[in-house]
Amino acid sequence: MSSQPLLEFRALTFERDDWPLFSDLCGALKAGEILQITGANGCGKTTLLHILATIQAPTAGSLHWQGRDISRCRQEYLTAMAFVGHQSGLKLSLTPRENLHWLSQLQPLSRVSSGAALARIGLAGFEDVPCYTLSAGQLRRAALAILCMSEAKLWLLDEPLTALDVEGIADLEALLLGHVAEGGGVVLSSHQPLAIPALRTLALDAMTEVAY
Amino acid sequence: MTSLGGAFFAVIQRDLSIAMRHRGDLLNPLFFFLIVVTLVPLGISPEPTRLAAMAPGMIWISALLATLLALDNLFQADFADGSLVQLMLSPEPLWLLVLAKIIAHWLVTGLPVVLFSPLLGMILSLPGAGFLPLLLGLALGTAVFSLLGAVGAALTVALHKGSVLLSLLVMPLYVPVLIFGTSAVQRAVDGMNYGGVMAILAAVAAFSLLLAPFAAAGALKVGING
Amino acid sequence: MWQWFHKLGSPRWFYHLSSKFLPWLALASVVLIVTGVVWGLAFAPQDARQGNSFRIIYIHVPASFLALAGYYVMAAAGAVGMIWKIKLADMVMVAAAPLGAALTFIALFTGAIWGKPTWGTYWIWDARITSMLVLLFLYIGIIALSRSFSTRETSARACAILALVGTVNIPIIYKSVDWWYTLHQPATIKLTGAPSMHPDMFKPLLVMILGFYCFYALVLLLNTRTEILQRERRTTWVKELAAGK
Amino acid sequence: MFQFDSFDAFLAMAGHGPYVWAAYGVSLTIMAWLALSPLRRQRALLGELRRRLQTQRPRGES
Repeated sequence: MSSQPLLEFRALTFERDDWPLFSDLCGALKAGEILQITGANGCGKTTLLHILATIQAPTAGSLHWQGRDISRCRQEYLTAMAFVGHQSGLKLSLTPRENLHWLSQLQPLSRVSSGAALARIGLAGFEDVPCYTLSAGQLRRAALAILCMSEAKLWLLDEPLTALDVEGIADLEALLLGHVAEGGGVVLSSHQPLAIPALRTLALDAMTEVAY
Repeated sequence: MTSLGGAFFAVIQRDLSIAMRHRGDLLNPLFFFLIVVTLVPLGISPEPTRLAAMAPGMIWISALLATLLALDNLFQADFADGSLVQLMLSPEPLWLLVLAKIIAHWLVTGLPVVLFSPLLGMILSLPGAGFLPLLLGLALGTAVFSLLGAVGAALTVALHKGSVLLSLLVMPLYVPVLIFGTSAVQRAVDGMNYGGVMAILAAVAAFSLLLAPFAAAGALKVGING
Repeated sequence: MWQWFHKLGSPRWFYHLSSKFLPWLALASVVLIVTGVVWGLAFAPQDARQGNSFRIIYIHVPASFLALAGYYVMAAAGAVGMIWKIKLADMVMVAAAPLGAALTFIALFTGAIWGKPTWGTYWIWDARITSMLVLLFLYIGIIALSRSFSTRETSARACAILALVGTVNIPIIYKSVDWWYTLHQPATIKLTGAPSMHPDMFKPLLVMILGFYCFYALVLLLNTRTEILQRERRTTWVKELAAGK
Repeated sequence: MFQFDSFDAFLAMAGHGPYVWAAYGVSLTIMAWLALSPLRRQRALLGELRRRLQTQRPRGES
C-alpha cells in the first residue's frame, strides 16, 4: 500500500462575510483511516465537509486527491467519493428503492443491489413504501444505504449518527470498519464518540476565537 | 455503471413520477391561468370585439405568470431534501442534468398551459386564425420561460424569500418573448404573415436552449451556497 | 504575467493608485459638467419646434448613454471576477450596480419631464423610454439579488451570472421593443433628432457626454474604494490607514 | 451668445422653465448625492475602525 494520502487539504481557509470560520487548516487522510471532525455547533464542520466534497469553494487553500490538485481531476474525484449530507437526499414521495435507483443512475453505485443494501442497513420490508411513511431514523438508514452500494473509496459523512438508535449506530460502525478494512477512507463529522479503534479526530473549536 | 443518456433520462423520469404523485400541485398553475383569464372580461368588458382585441396579450401574460408561479419549485424542493447536492456530485456534466430537470419542468408546467390555451382563446373570442400561432408561439415561449427561469431559480435556490425575488429577476428577461409571441397571434388575426415572427421566436428558443443550461448550472454552483 | 495580473487585482495597490488620479477626475468632471450645464441652459440656441424644453437633452442623452454602458461595465467586471477570481473586479461590479440604476432613473425622469411640454403627457410608451424602463428593472434585479446573499463572494458571483445573462438579453430586448414600437405606430414625433442637430446645439452635448463619462468613472472609483475598505477592514493596511488619519 | 433677454426670461424659459429646471435640479441633486455618499460611508467606516483600534490597543499591547 502506498503512503500517498487519499485526500489531503492544505491551508484551507473559509471566510463568511470576511469573518474567518477557520483558517490555515491542514490535514490528510490515508487509505484505511477514519477522520472525525469535532467541534461545537456553528464552528464550520458542515462547511468543511462541503468544501471537501467540492460543493463549496474555500476562500483559500487547496484539496488534493491522491496527490493531484482536485481542480484538475474533479471528475475522477467525484466518481471516487460518496457524500451523505445533513439532509437525506431522498425524495419523500418516492420509495427507498426508487430513490436508490435514481441515485445509481447518477453516481457509481453498483456494488450490491438496492434491495440488498436496504436489507443490510436494516430496512428489509420497507423497500417499496413511500419515504414519507418512514421515521427519521429509518430515513437516515435509507440514506446510508447509498454507502453499501457505493464503489467510492472516500466517504464524506455529515452527522451520520443523527436520529439513529443504538442498533443503527452499531450497524453504521460495522459498515465503516468494513470500508476501511478494504482500503477506503472516511471523513465524518459528529460530536458523539464513536466506538471505533484508531479513530483520528480534528477539532475545529480552536478556530472559533479569532480576534477582530 | 452510469451512462450519459441514462443519467439524463433518469432525472426526467424521476421528476415526472414525482409530479405524477402530486397531481394536485400539477393543476395549480393551470387553474391560476384559467382564473386570471376569467378576470379579464369581469374587469374590462364582456363585449366580444373588445375581448378579441385583448385576447393575445392577455393569454400570453397569464401564461407567463402561470409558469412563473411554478418556477421556484424547479430546484427548491430538491435543495431542501438534499437531493440537489447528490445531483451536483454526479460525475455527469451538470448542465446536462440541469437541462433534464428543465425539460421535466416544462413538461409538467409549460406544456399543460400550451394545451390549455385554445380553450382560453375561445373564452376570450380570439378569431380562428389566431389559434395556431397561439399554440406554436406558446410552445416555444414557455420553453424559453422555463430555460431562462431556471437561471433565476438556480440563483435564488437557497434564499428564504426567493420567489418574489425570482420574479423580479426573470420577468425583464421575458420581455422579447412576450412581444414576439403576442404579435405573432395579432398578425395572424389581422391576416398577415406571421412566419417571420415565429422564426425569431424559434431562434430565441434555440439560443436559450444553447446557453441557459450552462448558465443555470453555473448559477446552481453559486446559488446553493446562499 | 499572472503575477502582474494579480497585482492589478490587488485591492490595496488599486486603492493607493486610485488616490493619485481621483482629484484630477473630480476636477475634470466638475469643470466639464458645469461648462456643459451653463452652455446648454443659457447659450445653446433653442430648438425651433420644442423650444426651451429641448435643453433637457443635455442631461437626458448622456445619462441614457451611461445607463446602458454602465450595464456592460458591470457585466464585464462580473465576468472578469468570475473567470479569473479577481476580488477587485467583484468589487467594481458591486460598485457599478447602484450607480447604473441611478443614471437609468435620471434618464427616465428627465425623459418623462421632457414629455410633458413635448407631447402633453409625462409618460408615453416610446421605444426608447420603454427599453430604459426594462433596463431599470434589470438593474433593480441585480441590486435586489446582491442584497439577499449572506456572503459577499457568493453575492458577487450570483450577480455576475445574472448580469451576463442580462447582457446577452439586452440587445434582444432593445430590438424587440424597437420593433414593438414601430408595430403600434403612435402618431408622435421622435424624441431626439440627433443627426440633424445644429452644431451649436451639439457642442454642449458633447461636453456633457464627456463630463458624464468622467463623472461615471469618478463615482465608480469612489464606490469601489468604499467597497475595498469595507471588505479589507481586517487587514493591516486598512488599519494603518484608519490609524494614520 | 446668451440666449435670453433678461435673467427673468432665463428662469421662465418661455414657459418651459418648470420642466427644464426640475429636470436639471433633480438630476444634479441625484448626481451630487451619488458622489458624496461613498465619501460619507468611507469616512464613517474609517472612523469606526479607528475607534475600534483605540479601544483594542491598550489590551493588545499590555
